[in-house]
Formats: sequence, structure tokens, C-alpha cells
Amino acid sequence: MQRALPQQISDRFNFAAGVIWALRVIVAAIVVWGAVSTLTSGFYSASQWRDLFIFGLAQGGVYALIALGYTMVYGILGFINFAHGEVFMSGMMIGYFVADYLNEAGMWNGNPVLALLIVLVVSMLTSTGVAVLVERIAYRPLRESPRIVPLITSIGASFFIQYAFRGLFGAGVKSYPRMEALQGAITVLGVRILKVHVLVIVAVFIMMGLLYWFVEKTRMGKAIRAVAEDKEIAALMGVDIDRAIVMTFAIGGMMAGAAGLLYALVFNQVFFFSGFLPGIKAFTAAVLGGIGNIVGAMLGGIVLGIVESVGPILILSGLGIPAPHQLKDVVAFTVLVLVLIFRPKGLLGERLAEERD
Amino acid sequence: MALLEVRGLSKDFGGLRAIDHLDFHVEEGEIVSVIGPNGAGKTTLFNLITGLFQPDEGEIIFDGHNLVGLRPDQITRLGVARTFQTVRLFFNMTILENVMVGLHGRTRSGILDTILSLPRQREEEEFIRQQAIEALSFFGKRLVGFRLNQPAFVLSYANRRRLEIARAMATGAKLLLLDEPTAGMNPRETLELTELIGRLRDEKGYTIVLIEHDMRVVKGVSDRVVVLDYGRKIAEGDYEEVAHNERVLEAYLGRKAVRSA
Amino acid sequence: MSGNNHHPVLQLKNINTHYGPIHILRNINIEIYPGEIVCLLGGNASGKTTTLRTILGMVRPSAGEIYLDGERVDGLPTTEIVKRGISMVPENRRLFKRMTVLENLEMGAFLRHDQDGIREDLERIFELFPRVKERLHQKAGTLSGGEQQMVAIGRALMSRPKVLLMDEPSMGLAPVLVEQTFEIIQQINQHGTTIFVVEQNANMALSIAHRGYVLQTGRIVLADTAQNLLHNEMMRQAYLGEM
Amino acid sequence: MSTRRLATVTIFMVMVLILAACVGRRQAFECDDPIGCVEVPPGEPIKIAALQAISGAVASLGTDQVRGVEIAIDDRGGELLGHPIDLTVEDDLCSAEGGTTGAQKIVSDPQVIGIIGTSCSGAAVPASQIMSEAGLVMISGSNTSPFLTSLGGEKGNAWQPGYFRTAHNDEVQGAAAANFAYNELGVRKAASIHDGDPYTQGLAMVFNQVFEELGGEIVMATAVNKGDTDMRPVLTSIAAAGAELVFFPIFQPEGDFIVLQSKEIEGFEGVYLMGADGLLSDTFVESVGEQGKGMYFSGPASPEGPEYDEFVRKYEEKYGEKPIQAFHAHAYDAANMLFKAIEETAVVQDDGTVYILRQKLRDYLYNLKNFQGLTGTLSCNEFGDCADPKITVVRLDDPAAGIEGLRKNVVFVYEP
Amino acid sequence: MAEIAPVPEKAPVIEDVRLKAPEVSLERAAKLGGVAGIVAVFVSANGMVQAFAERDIISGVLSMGYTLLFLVPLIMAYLAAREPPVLEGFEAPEKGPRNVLAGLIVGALTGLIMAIFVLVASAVDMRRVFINISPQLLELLTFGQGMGGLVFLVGGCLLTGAVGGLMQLAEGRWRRALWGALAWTLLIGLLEVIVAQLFRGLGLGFLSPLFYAGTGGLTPLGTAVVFVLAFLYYWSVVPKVDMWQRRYAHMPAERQRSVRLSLTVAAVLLVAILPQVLGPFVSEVLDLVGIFLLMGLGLNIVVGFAGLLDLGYVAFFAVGAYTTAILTSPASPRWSPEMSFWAALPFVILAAALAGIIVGTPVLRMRGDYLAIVTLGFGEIARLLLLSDWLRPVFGGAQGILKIPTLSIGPIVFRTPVDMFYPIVGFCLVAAYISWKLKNSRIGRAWMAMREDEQVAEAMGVDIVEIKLKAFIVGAVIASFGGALFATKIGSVFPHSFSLLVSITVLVLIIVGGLGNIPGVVVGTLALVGLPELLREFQEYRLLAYGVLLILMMLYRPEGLLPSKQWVRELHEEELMQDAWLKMEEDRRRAQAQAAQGDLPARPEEA
Repeated sequence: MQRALPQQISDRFNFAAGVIWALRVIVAAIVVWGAVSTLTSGFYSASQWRDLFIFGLAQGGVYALIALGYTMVYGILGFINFAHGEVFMSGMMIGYFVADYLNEAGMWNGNPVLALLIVLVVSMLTSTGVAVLVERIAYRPLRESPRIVPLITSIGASFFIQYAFRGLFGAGVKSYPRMEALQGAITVLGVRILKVHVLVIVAVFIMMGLLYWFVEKTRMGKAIRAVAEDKEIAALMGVDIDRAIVMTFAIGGMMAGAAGLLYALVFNQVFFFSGFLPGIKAFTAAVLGGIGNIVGAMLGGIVLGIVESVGPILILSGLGIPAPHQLKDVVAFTVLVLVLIFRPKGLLGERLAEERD
Repeated sequence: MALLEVRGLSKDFGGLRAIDHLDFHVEEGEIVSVIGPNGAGKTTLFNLITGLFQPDEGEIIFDGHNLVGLRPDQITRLGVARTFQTVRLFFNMTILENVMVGLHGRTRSGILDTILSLPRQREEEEFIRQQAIEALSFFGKRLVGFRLNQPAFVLSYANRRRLEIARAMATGAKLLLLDEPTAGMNPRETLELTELIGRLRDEKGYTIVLIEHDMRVVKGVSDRVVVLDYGRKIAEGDYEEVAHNERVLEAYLGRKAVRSA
Repeated sequence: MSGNNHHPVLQLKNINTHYGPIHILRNINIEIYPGEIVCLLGGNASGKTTTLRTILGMVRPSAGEIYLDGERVDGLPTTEIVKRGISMVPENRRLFKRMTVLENLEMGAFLRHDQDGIREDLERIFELFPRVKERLHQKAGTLSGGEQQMVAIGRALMSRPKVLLMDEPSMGLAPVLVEQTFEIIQQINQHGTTIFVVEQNANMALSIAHRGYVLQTGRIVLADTAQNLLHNEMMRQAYLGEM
Repeated sequence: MSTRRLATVTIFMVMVLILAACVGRRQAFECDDPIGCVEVPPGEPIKIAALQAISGAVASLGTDQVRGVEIAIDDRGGELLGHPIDLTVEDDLCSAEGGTTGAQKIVSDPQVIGIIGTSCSGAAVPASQIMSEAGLVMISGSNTSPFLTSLGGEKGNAWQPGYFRTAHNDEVQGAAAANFAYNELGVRKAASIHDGDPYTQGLAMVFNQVFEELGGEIVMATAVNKGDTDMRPVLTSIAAAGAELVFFPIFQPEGDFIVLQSKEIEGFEGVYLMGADGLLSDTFVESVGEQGKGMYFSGPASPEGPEYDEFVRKYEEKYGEKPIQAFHAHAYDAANMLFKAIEETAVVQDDGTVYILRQKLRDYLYNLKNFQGLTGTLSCNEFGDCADPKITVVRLDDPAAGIEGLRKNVVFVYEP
Repeated sequence: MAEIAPVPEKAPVIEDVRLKAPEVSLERAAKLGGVAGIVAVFVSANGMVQAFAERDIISGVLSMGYTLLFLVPLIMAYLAAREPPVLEGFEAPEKGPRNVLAGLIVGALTGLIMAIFVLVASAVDMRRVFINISPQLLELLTFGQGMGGLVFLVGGCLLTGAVGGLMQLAEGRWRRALWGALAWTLLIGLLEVIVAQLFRGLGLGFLSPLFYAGTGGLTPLGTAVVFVLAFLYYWSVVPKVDMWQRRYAHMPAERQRSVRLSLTVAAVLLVAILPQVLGPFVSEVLDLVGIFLLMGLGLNIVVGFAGLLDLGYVAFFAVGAYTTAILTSPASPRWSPEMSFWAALPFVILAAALAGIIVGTPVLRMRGDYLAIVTLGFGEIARLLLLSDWLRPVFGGAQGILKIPTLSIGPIVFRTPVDMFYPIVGFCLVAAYISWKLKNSRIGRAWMAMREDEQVAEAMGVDIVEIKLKAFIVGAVIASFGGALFATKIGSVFPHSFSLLVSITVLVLIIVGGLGNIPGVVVGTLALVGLPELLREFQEYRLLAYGVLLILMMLYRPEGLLPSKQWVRELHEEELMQDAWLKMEEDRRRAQAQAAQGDLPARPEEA
């Protein structure tokens, strides 16, 4: 079904195909027109474009880390864990209290590496704990239910965590202390990059590499893949299903916790609602890349980050649309819709294994 | 001209050739069995004919129409209906509703007709109901009466198979494609269904293609048997001819099965 | 082959199983002795699959006991039961289609840590199924039906089970493959594995089994040697297809 | 058996209740007010309500004002004309539908005389209509949208009789900011950012308009969304456009991101940053710290003087923290205006019964002049705008001095 | 080859035995006790106990804060003391001291954990992190008695635990009546404003002071009356409902029809006077419920019938509201034709249908979760476009569109919420009729078939493209009715009213109500939109409670409050698939056996 796709579509969905073709042409025209007129206006310098790209890359890296949690849970349990944004927020929030304490103790700027490691561990542990707890309470009893049921539970869990955190820790915006070592920029290969962005990008790639290795090469990783494919048979092989699923949530939580700290370093702030939007974005990223696919989540996150950063200016401002940044999410979601129209399973979505008879 | 004519049909799945330049035809009123080892491409053939998959090459001519490129629902409206290897009913709908869905393609009424409850729509609903009950009645009393409003999942395995056939009949098809209609049935039920398949042709005038592993059924009903292996036709003819073909024995039947059939 | 032939390797004692409030299995008693092939016959939804699931700990029996080699195993998690020596070839084979054949076989040895033993067993399986060796690095989803059956059996053997459970091995297979499968079952049995086959195809199953049980609406209604069952009047009518 | 028991109990109860109700009736008062009167028998409370955003992301906005009203009540010993003051607090959710339900709940009690609220202009549109039709008065301490009162000297689209406010019409503040930027700072190219809130959008719009009228150029009028964190792209655009000043009358935390991230953008050095009263809070100053040095804020003149210090002391004593937003004093003034109007217009009977004439109350407020409040001298015009029209611009020079220090560092005063 | 073991000659035929019932598990009680303790600590630490300490349920006796705290051990103890469900083939369990013991264990553990919490909190100042663990809270928890007050705290927990356990001993009718009375007392205590309004509306305003103390909360007399009345209701009326239903089922068709008719008339009358009696505030809430109900009915078609998970449903609501606003308001920024509501309605329908097609077409090939995120995207796109500076000349941007005229039919003007109730109910009835009619038609069946198995539906001749688009269009049009009414009711539209939360709320309410079932949508809307509005006092804890409710609901009653049969089946499919048939086989055998004795026809009747 992969080959000669356009022709097939036009045969199979006559009406839809017409609309889709028209869409394709219109979108291409808009994008080209917008981009060309922005670029030819010379309004932005090359270094500004490069900066925008790097901002997007860093932001996208964080999305990607969060997206991994969505994608892994989806892969193994087949539903969207709406509460994952809150898992991310929880690590960031508890990390704040530790960071604040370390700052008062003078360690935050006295020994930044150790301080970061401590906060990282706390943040990851918190997120992992929350993720595992949510699985235990809200999802495990529902494993056999249709997928919409745990979806609703996860919405409930999301509200619950947000407002529980609000009740416990207050509604105010909490500011992470500034880490002097991360201020300013350095020049890498002639490109000026903020130090904090360097840290984020490096950390993201290390985390992703580790995760990829874990899932592909280790025994537990293999068990997780087996459970994702067929729980009952995996159990027959002696895999402890509960453990594999908890492991999945834990890994998602760890990634989210790490993302939480990175996010906090870039943006300095956290409050009980901080998980919501990044959560939605990361979920979008996971779908964009092909949900259930780990590499896809990474790719989706990064693409989304860059689109958000570069897209509004590149396309919209060239079209003369005022306040293009306001429409950043419109651009992001439009890209998602377009990608899914032409690749219904996302950028790297798995082609459903064709069953042989 | 044959009712169904398949010419040079090929289908690849990621480098795996499921159907390989297959030529195949079915005359009107015929019962043709398609047999072959697991993975020989039998169900793929059905999926290609009914438009669930698009062929890479070749033509499928049914009743003068080329089916290649048509959507499954269009193909069904032209008169090809099928059942599935793993019974695929609408399990949470009632038995009657299952069959009524089969009549969707033969009826017209839209949203406005329905909301306004126009006479035309009410007549059509009545027609749908009657046709559905008629199709179900073909299987005796098993699926009618108090069962009509039960959900499909309460049915036994054999009845599910029957319901699936009734649903296919309700589409008003000329050609029925039955994918392992007796799988999971006990010997008595199998025998009964074998008989019914014959009656489907004789009384109702359907042309039938079936995939079957049970040689007793194949022997019992087929006018002609087509044997597939690795997507190619390796033998064709009446049951006796095929059953004694060396290649078929080796690739598919084994000696015992022929003996016991 | 384990020591005493007069103690069952697997025993179900008064097993009752419920799904929700509904009583599915009612006082099931099954004994399987070392070296036997025992078959459990029954129509659709007679409780065959539930019996297997109960043995494997996927469903908890609401009453009764299960013994494996004299040890009580009911109530243990599936992992633990598999570790103690039961494995199963599921209905319709159900390989991990997105994993390679080798990975599938390795999954079969998931609980084992003796690398040498695993390698040995792999060799044994390649001996049994030379075709499998050729396809070792293909994704399991691309195999033909017969090959998949071999991998499924091989996978189950990789855990060196004391009892091998087989759920409807003939389901949906071409006649020649059914024949082959039952031959393989006999072959494995001769190598010393105790086998418990659940089948609808009574003819075939009884032709290789030593003993059989017949299950009807959750109760054992017949239990006898395979020979006797083949000649039992009720069996002949209901399951053997003589009319 | 049980049915009979049930019947007996019911009959008994009803009898008791009817008996209880028959006690006490008093002489009638002739009400000639066109929109009705409220009768407050002796010992019964005089009821007022607060309709404020007390949940969600803007909770601090409403909570601050509720506290202002509560202090105003405390200052009167909780009494008015010998009757206790009863305050009901409702949530306006900062949205039109929240304002509607809240207002409906308030007006469903016919004894309520006036409302202090709403927090958000969007909520005020339907809420003011509901209260107006029910004959109440409503005084807001933080609605600033021109359409609620007047726009360019004409009645606004959402104007309702009985609606007043002690907060500024955006027209004034926008003009003040633009004047300051053009005349004081000498800026000729400016940019503005709003966040899609009606308040911030309105303010940015007025700023843009006035700045261009003065002869300046708005090189970029752009917007972000609530919840955005990465402001670098939008700041890059502004830098590319060559703006000399950015006016962003938005809230926390988006405002913080703009300030903090602007330091990381090439070409942003030397660009003036200017926020509005939405950012005049302790948490903001703390959050931006040194990074916010040199930043300007426009806003209503900060209340000052011994009365205000006394007020802040009471606030801290009562709630354990410093004022959390900028509108507590406006709400305090609003409540006091309402109390004064009630005192001046109510009819008091000998037995202590008080009659409040609703139209008379409104008329009094429309004619109120030179009311001395914490926020200055308030005089209401025919559209309901009562605020002291003084706007100040302050500069953040010493983050360590906190919001108090910032408020005192006035660099510009605007009075139209 | 092994020797084959001997086999009994005759097949063993074993009669069904009665298995011994399992006992109440004390281990489970201990576990639940731990959970109860944690929940109680949580409720205290997040500020609820303190926030509601001032609010009395029974004036001067019981505050809402303490109620919340002690409900925890009460409910947990009740659950812990409940026997495991009785399975077929088992004996019925006997009740006894063990039940009470389980309750006591829960109470003791809750008390213990709370006591530890209080001790720790008073020793260590945690306020910098946990802002709500304040001295006032500790004072509340120790009843102002210093550490000695812990005795009361622990004693209270023990007592409520024991009561919870004892409740299990009560016979079914008693138990139900006690719980019912308790629940109603709390509810009437909470809904003070509404009940007072109800009294006024019925002309019984003088009753209010007898029931409610001026400072909030029920008077002791009011408490007693409410408790007794509710108890009597559950004691004597509720058990009869079953009987009435049975009697109804046995009536001849004609009687049934007349009963139905009179019930309908009663319902219509009730609906007609309801808003008059309940006053503007409750009417306002009902109006809101009605608008959400419209959306629920529409989304129920998309999700419940057709199985298309739509998370951006608010977009259609917005289309309805904004189209109405632009066409009717004189203050619309670009075009202002100033039509009447009714003249604008056809355009609203048209715009919504168009929006349905625009959203529907690109997602035709997507399934499940892909559909969910894309529709979510569309919802956000719609909101952002309405908000944008770019389209401000048309939609007014953040300033919205004001001055939308009130709804009127000829001389009748629907100004107040009480008036608006009627047109809203009218539209709801239309929408309910449309969905009922479509559900039982060719199109409805095609939707359901598609939901069950898209491929098979297509193979049966259902044009998936057409039918999906139809689902989107009908859903969109119904939502746009809601939007239109919303706009004219509020009188202004702002983009902020069309947030993702609305989409989520609507989805949640149809699932909580019971997916695919029209009465279920009504119940779900009342529970999830109406109740929170009535309980506005909970303020910021509303969403916390909402989250907990959703989780508990899905865990213990995933089919919703008023489920459709299909949805129940789907949720319990596995069990039913395996067993329904087993049961039938059994029934058939029995029937045959009986038929052999000449009692009954050999056909199994439906139970």
C-alpha cells in the first residue's frame, strides 16, 4: 500500500482526495509565498535565523523527552496518558524546593554540577514516583477496558495532580534560583549558543541514546517490547507484565523528570499549571512522529520545537499577518494535521504489519 | 463471459509477494473452492477482490465492471459480498441490526428523510427489516424469533458463522466469498453448513467462492477447486483431479486428509 | 523424564473458576503423569481455554488446588508458574510479529540465565526445525503459517518445560500442516516432554494422545484412555463426526 | 404503617412552621423608587456582594480585592446604619459565563444592594447587564476596558446603568504610556506585545494608536499566548524590527519570560522595556531581580500617605502577607463609595428598619464628586468612570527594595 | 515411554457443591485503613479541612471541614467491612463481629496516621513547602485542646470507623435508609442558597429561618427533620419502586400507554414550572446545563454512535456562537446585518455544517488517537483564530463581540434566565429527537457498524467517507445550536469561552453519563455541569474533586451513571463473550430436561 500512494488515494477516496489535493496545493503555495516574501524582505539576518533554529531545537528537545513518556505508554497500553504533563510538572515542582534549599545553603552556585545532579535525581525520582503511583491507582485496574476509559481516568488524574499540588504547595509562581554558571553564551563552531541551550541539547541527546539502548538491547527492554506486542504471550514467556508496565511508566517518568529540570533551567519558573501546555505539545510531538515509536517521538519533538520557533515568522509574517507569534500553535497544529493527512501514522509511524493469511 | 475474471493479479507486502500473477475465473452459478497452505495468499485474494487491498498489478472484472480502484463499499454495491476468516460481526449490535447493516448499500434515505420521518424513509425501514429477516430465515429458526434482538456476541460459534453469511446475503450480492465458513464448527454443524452452501446456490442463485481447509466440505460442494501456493495457482480442476495431483498432495493436503475425506 | 510415574506431574484438584460472578469451571479434576500426552476435548466455549488460563495462573481459581510436581502452584503469578516448568503454545501461534525469529526464541528462554543451556536448546530446536534456522533474522510476521507454528513450538520448548500445554494446535491450519504438527507433538513427547493438548479436532488429538478428558459447559463429562474414547458412543456422535 | 407515620410527621411539621411564621408583621413603607426598594428590618443585615476571580490562574487578582472590601467593612465595625454588613463572595471565573452565573446567583437574593466587581472586563459585560436589570449597582476596582463605560467620549458598547468603576479606563493608561515613551524617553520606534487578554489587548491597542498620533512609529504590534514560555522568537522579531521600546502590558509569568529572555537576544541591548500594572507585584520583582533593572511600568498612581500605610498594616495583620496585587485599594474605595451612598440615600424608620431606594442610590453615585479615597480624589462621570485620572510611570532601579521601593520611584506623572 | 496411569472406569459425574464463603479480610481492612489515613492527611495538608472549617453544615455542631475529615474513615470502614462478592456456587456469608472489627481497624489506623501527622507537623515547621500546614490547621485537628486534643481526633476516627463497620451489619433496607438520610442531610446543608430559594419560590419563604441558621448551616431542628424525612423516604418509598416497575411491566399494553402518558404530562408540567419555582440562579445553572446538554447530545453522536473520538468539539460550539454574534449584533466589527436570531439560524446551521466538513475531511483516514489529537488541534486553531489580531476586524479579537440581542419570538422576549430555560429546553428536545431518530435508522446503524469494525462496515456496503462526514455534520450542527443560544443568552462572545476545557468537559460528561445513551447524557450533564455550579462554595477544590470523581467513576462504574446496553457490553465484553453462551447452553439443557418431563416448551426463554 505504500507505493503509488497518490494514485491509490485518488481512486479510493474520490471526494476526499480532491479536497486533499487542493489542500496540498494551497498549503504549498502559502508556505512558499510566505517563506519567499519573508526571506526576500531581508528583515531577519542569517544569525537571527540560526538563533531561532537553536531556540527551537532546545525547546523541541524538551518536548521530545516528555513525548517519550506518551509514546511508551501508548505503545504498551494503547491509550493517551493525559496526566503525563503533570508527571513532568511534579518533578519540576519538587525539584524547585530542593534547588531553593541548595541555593540557600550556597551550593547552587558554589558547586553547580553537584547541585544540578542532586536536583536532577530528586526531580527524576519524583516524576517516576508520581507516574508509577498513577499507574498503580488509576490505570492498572482498567487494563482490559476500552481505551477511552483509561483516557478519561487520565484526564481525571491530570486535574487531581494539578489541584493537589496547588493545595499542597500553593498557587504562586515559583522561581528557580539563577545558576550563574549557566548564564551567557558560548561559541561552538562559530555559532553563538546560550550555555543553557547547550546543556539542554546535550542532555537530551544523551538521555535519548540511553533510552534507545535500553529498549533495544537490554533484557528488560525486550520484555517491554514483548508486552507491548502481546501481553498474554509475554506473560507466558515468564515476563512479569505488571513489572514491565511499571517499568515503562517509570522510564517515562524519569524522562519527564529530567525534562522538568531542563525546562526549569531554561525558563526558571514553575507553578501547578506548568505541565499542561508542554504536555499537550509533547503529546502532539509524539503523534507527529508516530505514536508508539520511540525514535518518532524524538523526531516529532524536535520538528515541533523548530516549527514553533521558526514557522510563525517564516510563513506568517511574510504573508503580512499581524502578530504571527500569537498563531504559533495554529502553525504547529496545522503542520500536525498536514503530516497526518499525508502520513496517517505520523512521520515514522509503523506501517501496520500486514497479516498474512 | 465469466461472472468474475481475475487476470495477472499481483500483490506485494514489503517485498513479500502474496499474490503472483494470478489468473482465475468464476462462472455464474458455480461453486469454486480455493485451497492452499497457510500463507498461500487465499485471504489476500479475497481482500483484493473486495477492495480492502489494492493490487499492484492486474485486473479484476466482475459482471463487466473493473473492480480495481473501487472502494469496498462500491464493490459490495456492485454485488460482491464476503465473510471473514475470523468471524467479524458487529458484536455489540443485535442480530437483526447486524443483517440490517448489510442492506445499507441497497437503500437511500438520508439524514433529513430520517429526521422528518418521511413516508419514503419509513417504507424503506420496513423493507430493510423484512429483507433482513428473510435472510436470517434461511438458516431455519436459529437466528430469528426471540434471538432477533439479542446482541450478536451471545451466539455460539457456529451461529456466528451463519449470521455472517446472512449478513453477506442481505447486501443483495450475486457473488459470495466465504472465508473458511466451517472453521471452528463441530462435524455435525460442518455437514449441515455444507448442505446449506449447496442450497445457497440452488435456491438462491448465488455464485460462491470459498476458502476451506476441511476437505470433506471441499469435496462436498465444489464444482471446481483452485489450489494456491506462494500466491500462484498450482492446480485447478474438480476435486478428484486436484486431490490426486502430486504437487497439491505435497504442498497442502498430505496423504491422510485425502483418505479421511 | 522425572522419577516417579505414579505421581502426576500436573494435577488439578476440584478446580472452580469464576469470571465475575459466573461459574465457569466446576470441580475440574485432571491428572497428567510424566511422559504422557493427554488431551482435553470440548466444543467452543466449553471452558477449555479457561482451564488453560487457570493452570497458568492468568485466572485465579476460586476454589480448588493445582499441583505441579507435587508443589502447590495455584494462586502463584504466571511468571512463577512458568518458571516452575509449564509453558504453552497458544492458539493461532501468536508470535511477536515485530521481533525477529531469534528474538522470539530468546523470549521463550526469558527466565533462564544459563547461556550455554540456551544455546544448546537453540541447537536442538534447529535440529527439530531446520527451516527455522534459515529464517532466524527475519521478522516473525513475515513467516508462512507452517513456519510460524514451528517457531511457536520452539519458543515454548526454550523454557525446558515439565509440561507443555498446547491450545488448539490444529486451528486454522492446512491439512498437511495439521499432520505435521501432530507428528511433531509425538516427536517432542518421545524426547521426554509431557504434553497437554486442548483440541476441538478430537479425531486427530485422540490419534496421538494416551488419555483424554471431555469438557462440557465447564464440567468434565468423560475421562478415559484415548482408545476407549475413540470408541465411546457419545463421543462418536458429538465430536468425531460420524453421523 | 410507615406511610401513616410519614404523613403524621409531615403534618406536624407544617403546623409548627406556619405558627412560627405568623409571628410579627409591621407597618408598610410606601416605595416610590422607579426600580424598587430594599427593606432591611431591624437586626437583619445589609447585604452586598463581591464578584471576583478567586480561582484559576488569575485568582490573586480577585482575592486581593475581596480583602480590600473586607477591610472596608472592618473599618466600619462591620455595621452600616446600625445593621450588620453581610458580604457574599462569588467567583467570576474571569469569563463571560462565569460572570453570568455569579451575577445571577447574587441577584437571586433580592436583598442584595450592590456588587463590588468584577475582576475581569469580560465577566463584567454580562454581569453588569444582569445586575443593572435587577436594579443593583456595581462598582469595579479592576475593569479597565473602555467599552464598559466610554470610548472616545461616547457611551461604550457594554455600558449599563448602575455600573461604576474606580479603576482606570484603558484610554487613560494607554495614552499615558505612549506619552511617556514619546515625550520623556524620546522613543520614535516602539513595539507592543499583548497576550490575548481583553485588558492587555485593549491597552496595547490604545498605546499603539496614541503613539502613532504623537508621530511615532509602531514597528511591530504583536502578541503571544497565555501559557507561552519561549519568548525568544517574538523578541528576535522585535529586535529585527528595530524597536527602541517594547510595551508589554501583560501578566505573570509571561511577563517574566519576556524580561529574562530579552537579555539573551542579540540586538536587544538598549531597548527599553515597559510593562503595566499587571506586573507591579512582589513576585514579579523577585522573579526578574537584577535582570529587570531599568524597566518601566505604567499604572495608576500608587496610593500613598498615612491612610494607605494604615491600610497596608491592617492588610498584613489580617492576611499574613503583603498585598498580592495592585487593586486592593480600588476595591476598598469602591466599597466605601457604596457605603457612603447607602448612608446618604437610605430612609431610616424609627424602629430601625432601613429602606434603600435603588434608583436614588445610583443617582447619588453618578453625582458623586471629590470623594477622598486611598487611590486619590474620585469623581464619577455620567458613564460611571470614577477613578482619579492620575497615571504614573515608575522605574525599577533597586530590585532589592521590592515592590514598595518600585512604587515610590515615580519618574513620570500623567494627568489628562 | 511412560506407563499409562489407570483411569476410572466410569466418567466421574460430580454434582455442584456449595463452596464455603470467604471471610471479610482483615488484611484488606488494614490496607484500606492505611489508605484512609493517607487520604485524611492529604485532605488536611491541602487545606480543605481548614478552608471549610468556617462553613457549618449543622450550625454550631458540625463544620464542613470536620465532615470531610471524618467521612474518610467512615466510608473506608464501610468498604473494608464489606464481604467479598458472593460468587455463583458459594454460600452466602454470615455477618458478625468480624465486620465491625474490620471497621475498627480502619478507624484505628486512620487515627494513628493522623496523630503522627499532627505530632510531626507541630514539631517541624513545614510551612515553607506545604503552605497549608498552618498552626490554625493543627489547632483544628486537636480541637483547640493542645496535644491532648489528639485523643478526640483518634477517638473520632475510631468511632466513625466502628460506625462504618456497624453499618454493614444493618439489614439492606436499614443500610440504604441510613446512608440515604446521611447523604441528604449533608446535601441539604450544602445547598442552603438553593433550598432557601426553593422555599421562596413555593411561597414557603418563612420556612427558611427554621431550617437554616443565619450564620450558615442547618439548625438542629432542620437537621432532624431532613434526616427523618430522608430516612422515611428510603425506608418506605424506595423499596416500592421496584415493585411499581414490576407492576408496570405486567400491565396490559393499553394501561402501560396511559401510565406513560400521565408520566409524560407530569414531566412536562414539572419542567414548565421548574424554573419559576427555582428562581433565576438555579435557572441560570439549568440553562448552562441545557447548553452543555446540547453539546453532549451532539458529541454523543460523534463519539458514542460513530466512535470518532473528537477532542476539539468546542470549535463547533464557537462557530455557532460567533456566527450568531456576527449576524445579529449591531456591534459586530465587519458585517452587521443585524438579523434576528431566527433569521440567523439557517446561516448558523450552514456555517456549522461547513465547519463539520472542514474538520471532517482531512481526518477521514485517521483513527482513534490520531483523530483525537487532530481534532484537539482544530479546536485550538479555532480559538486562536478568533482571538487573533489578524482576524480582529471580523471577530473582534480579545474584545469579542458585544450587544448580541436577546432571543425573542414575536412579542415574547426571553430576557431572564427563567425565560431562556424554555427555548433551551426546546432545542434540547429537538436535538434529543434527532439523535434518537437517527440512532434507530439506517444511518445510525451504519455509524454503529463503523464504530465496531470500520473495515467490515465498508465491506458491507457502508460508504465510510459519507457516513463519517454525516456524523461530523450532525454533531457540528447540534453543537452550533448550543453556541447560538449561548451567544444570545450571555449577550456577548469572547474567545476565552471556547477553551479546550469545554471539549474535555463535554467528552467527560457523555462518558460519565453513559456513552451512546441519550438519557445518560442528561444525567451526566446534570452531574458534571449542574452540580459543580450549585456547589460553587468549593471554589478551587472543585476541580480537585472533579478529578477524583472521574477516576473513581471510571474505576468502579466505567459504564457511566446511565449506560447504554451496548456500552456495558463493550466494557464487559470479554466476560460476556465467554460466558453468555455457556449460560445459554446450560439453560437449553435444563429446558430440554424439563421438556422431557413435559413441563415446558423446549425453547429457552429470555430471562
